[in-house]
Amino acid sequence: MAKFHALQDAVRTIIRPGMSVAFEGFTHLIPHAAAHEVIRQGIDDLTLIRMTPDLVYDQMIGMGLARKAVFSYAGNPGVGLLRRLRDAVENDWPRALEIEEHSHAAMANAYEAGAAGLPMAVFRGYLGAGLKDVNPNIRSVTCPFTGEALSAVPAIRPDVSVIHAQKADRRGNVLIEGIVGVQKEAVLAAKSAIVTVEEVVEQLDAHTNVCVLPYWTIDALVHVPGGAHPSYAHGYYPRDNAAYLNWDKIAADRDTFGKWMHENVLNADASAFASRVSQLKGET
Amino acid sequence: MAKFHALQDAVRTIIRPGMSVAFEGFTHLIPHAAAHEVIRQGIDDLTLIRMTPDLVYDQMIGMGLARKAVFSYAGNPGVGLLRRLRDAVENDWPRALEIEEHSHAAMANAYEAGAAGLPMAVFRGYLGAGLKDVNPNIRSVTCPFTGEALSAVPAIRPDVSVIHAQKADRRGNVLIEGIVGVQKEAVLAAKSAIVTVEEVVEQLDAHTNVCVLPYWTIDALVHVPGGAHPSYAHGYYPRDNAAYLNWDKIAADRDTFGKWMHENVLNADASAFASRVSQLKGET
Amino acid sequence: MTQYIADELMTVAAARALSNNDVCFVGIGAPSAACNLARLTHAPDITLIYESGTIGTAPEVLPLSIGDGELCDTAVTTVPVPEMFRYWLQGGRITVGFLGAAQLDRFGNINTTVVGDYHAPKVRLPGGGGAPEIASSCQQIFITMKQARRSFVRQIDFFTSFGHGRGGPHRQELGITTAGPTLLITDKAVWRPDPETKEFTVMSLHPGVTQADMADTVGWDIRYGADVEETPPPTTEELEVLRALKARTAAAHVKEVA
Amino acid sequence: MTQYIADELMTVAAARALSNNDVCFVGIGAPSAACNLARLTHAPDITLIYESGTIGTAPEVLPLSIGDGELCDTAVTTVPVPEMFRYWLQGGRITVGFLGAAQLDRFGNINTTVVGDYHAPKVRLPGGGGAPEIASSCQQIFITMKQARRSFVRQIDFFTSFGHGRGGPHRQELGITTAGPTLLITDKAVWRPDPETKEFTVMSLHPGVTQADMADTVGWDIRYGADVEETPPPTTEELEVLRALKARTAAAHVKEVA
Repeated sequence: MAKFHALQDAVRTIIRPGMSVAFEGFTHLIPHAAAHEVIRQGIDDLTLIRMTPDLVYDQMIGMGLARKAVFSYAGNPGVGLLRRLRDAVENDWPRALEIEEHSHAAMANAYEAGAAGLPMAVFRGYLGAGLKDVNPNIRSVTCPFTGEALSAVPAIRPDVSVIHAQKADRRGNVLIEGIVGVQKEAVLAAKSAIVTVEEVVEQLDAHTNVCVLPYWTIDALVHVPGGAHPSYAHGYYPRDNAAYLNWDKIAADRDTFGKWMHENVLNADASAFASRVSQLKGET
Repeated sequence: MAKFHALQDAVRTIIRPGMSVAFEGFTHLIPHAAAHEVIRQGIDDLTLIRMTPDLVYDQMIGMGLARKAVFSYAGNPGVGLLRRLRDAVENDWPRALEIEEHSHAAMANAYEAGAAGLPMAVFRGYLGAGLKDVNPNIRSVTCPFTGEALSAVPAIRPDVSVIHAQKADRRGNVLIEGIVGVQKEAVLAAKSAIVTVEEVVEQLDAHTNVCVLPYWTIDALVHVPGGAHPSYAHGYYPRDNAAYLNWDKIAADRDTFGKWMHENVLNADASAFASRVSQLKGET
Repeated sequence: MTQYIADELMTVAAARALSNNDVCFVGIGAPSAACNLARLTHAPDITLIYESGTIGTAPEVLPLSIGDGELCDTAVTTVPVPEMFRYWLQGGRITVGFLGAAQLDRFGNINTTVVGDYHAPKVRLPGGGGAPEIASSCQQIFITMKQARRSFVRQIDFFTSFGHGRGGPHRQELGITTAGPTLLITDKAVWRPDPETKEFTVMSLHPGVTQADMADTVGWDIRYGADVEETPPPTTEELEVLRALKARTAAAHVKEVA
Repeated sequence: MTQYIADELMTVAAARALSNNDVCFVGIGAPSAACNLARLTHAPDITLIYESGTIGTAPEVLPLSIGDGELCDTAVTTVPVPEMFRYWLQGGRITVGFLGAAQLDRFGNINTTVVGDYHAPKVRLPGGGGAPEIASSCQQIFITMKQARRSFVRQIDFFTSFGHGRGGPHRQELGITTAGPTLLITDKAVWRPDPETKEFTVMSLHPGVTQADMADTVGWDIRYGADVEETPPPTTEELEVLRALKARTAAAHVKEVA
């Protein structure tokens, strides 16, 4: 049975320096609270994997915790660029950042292959695209029936995947609803998985065909209401678009960034997330 | 928008002699009514594709409509063998039947590849298994990252896929719930698709993450209450286990089989299915 | 001690081999009874998976087919069949897969495809279904079937699924990393593969079964372990739970088809 | 005729290019406004798909991100992202994919990856996201972006996604079977590729736009069609629907972050 833990304990016992970690979420259900705990614990030298690194990876990279990023779209969705990631790539600040860049299709297929226990994903992609000239992990296989050359990328198998979900039941079965992204694949592809949830309930009462992760696929469960903020949790609170817009200003300057991180991450804890979403929930 | 048709018209306009056709359904939601209409119209020289050919393919093969069967488990589930299929394979009666045999994993992956627009499916399979020595469509590709030899089979791309589902809305969007099998993949892999449904409703009111096929993926919709009998439609009527047991006796003898087909298929029509399930539904 | 039949002991012995932490790929018939008996006795948290896509199912009665509605009604979740074979079976998440056979050899190789030549079969059997990949992807394979000379054969006619091949390290030579058949439970005995040769070896005989009974029902020269024990008979509780399960099943299936 | 700004005409012109039978892979910003304007005017049955997995969505207001909750609430169905890219995009089911660009060349090749050298970039841009496969898997690509010399360049710094390459049959030479960029709609003109050379050619200029305005905002020698027309201005209905959509959007987003 999956064990419920405090966030500090789950992160400390499962994520270690030098690991490859995927904090997944496609706009929806991004595990901000768990990423902030990693920042507080200063777990560094990480390989950060994610289709759409946004604020959390900008923060982790800006704090110098990442040696490598594997991604397919490194932007602040609907706003613009990721300024801390840019500073690392363009100026090696605060440290050099290795990048392995793919397309969305490649990463989605690579997570799927990881979940499926395969060494690689095969798909029709990168036709005429420049990434295959700069990324040695984009290769080719030939269909033995048609002779078509298809693209191949290695399966993604993170040491740890971290996701945020709506509900867990007492046994630890987890329900994800709405825009489900690649979270199921990320959990099944990883050697270990941490899941933070909005709510713990007696029974999931989930439709039989929706996305449920059985408890035995998860290593640690943590109850963190609001834990996706400023991302959203469908059915709980909407996306905090103002926070995404503000981030562009905060991240624009190294000192402003550092000050914000001290105030809002290093000197805060996971309990802050519930209050951050209380206004969004209409609780005033 | 998908068009609602009478069953005769949908079958007549879409399925032609010599085509490859998949009537899919994994124990649940097997499209018996549509298959019986094909038998009544005598559409022959078909390549019949299905993971688990059971009664309907035994019937179509016994009536001489199939020149080839592509399958992974040719049994009467929970009962035994398929006696008409055996007669065709062992004795060429009523005509010789070519077979292309796979494992479930291979066929499930091959439907998935068909839905995904790929020419082949790649998976870890057939290790030490005899089928790869007798089926030239089981080949191998080498992972360019690990050197592992993986199995490859051609994608399944039927000319027509036929499925039975619980509900369609007025626009023709289709809901499948419960054991969903490979029906979504079969429809998306096919050049054309026919869907019979238990019920037509104003709004599906379906959970956002369940299996819904948008109307524009379907060529013809037909309202056939009971159309899965003696298979079942979750939420409508249970499996008619007695019919599966009886089939073993009916199919054991060529004459008994022929008589049963005349009475129950050739001299019946799709409206008979509603009455066949009325007792199972508890309507007496 | 309560009276019982061989079939009941076979089911009970298979159930005992399962634990709370197992994730089982269940087949219809004897495996389904054994897995659900384990769940209803010593392993309430066991995860049962049927290849129709139902994960963590807990049926009140035994299903007749692999895709009965009750499997779905009582499951933690039900997934599409391609996902079942990709994420759950091939993904290496199944601890125990159950297989039966039309023909079995002493190395756990299985035939459910044809009797006779593949291209001109004497009997065309249903074929492998999920078995070829169940045999290679599950961490262990348990085989349950009744002994008979027709099915316990020296040489199978077709390799539907691979057990230990010619024995010894044959699995590893083919690049298969899972353990393969580790247990064979019949109506007469419990067998396990020899650690070196991988040949099935009798570990215990069911109460009352003689070596002559064994020789009459097995088509190869039987190897016996150093200390062949007597299989412990079913306990009263095991028998009660199993019989209640079967009675509920019979009643439900009569009702359904009434 | 109602007053309008160039941005509105750009959106209206893109909307007009869409029909009821289209299945569109929508991006955030101008494409989203155009697709939803089409849905709210002449193409009520158009299918809008966002790469977050929402299929057949009909948002009341425009989403700020590709994965806003309303896209899911109003969708016919929402699928996992791997399925979106496999069954729906790669499966060849999308008729029109919309792309924007940081840099665009006259053959519709697009760069959103870096300015400068890939390994030592002057500006690290967000990267391609779905674009490399959108560009090759959709039946057609529509590009919408404002003209500027910074972005309409002679040579792009990186091939994030492939348009017509060097022009002519370059797509077919790479084994790409889809049509690629067939329409470029800017704040100043409507362009289509020449049938032979595949170079973008001006088909119509928006009202009031001169060839001098064009030369000031495009970094290559512009090719004009034989009969360059004036782009029909927005109708009153188009403007009303677009402005109401944008007003609803602004009000909703203010409320959300209040």
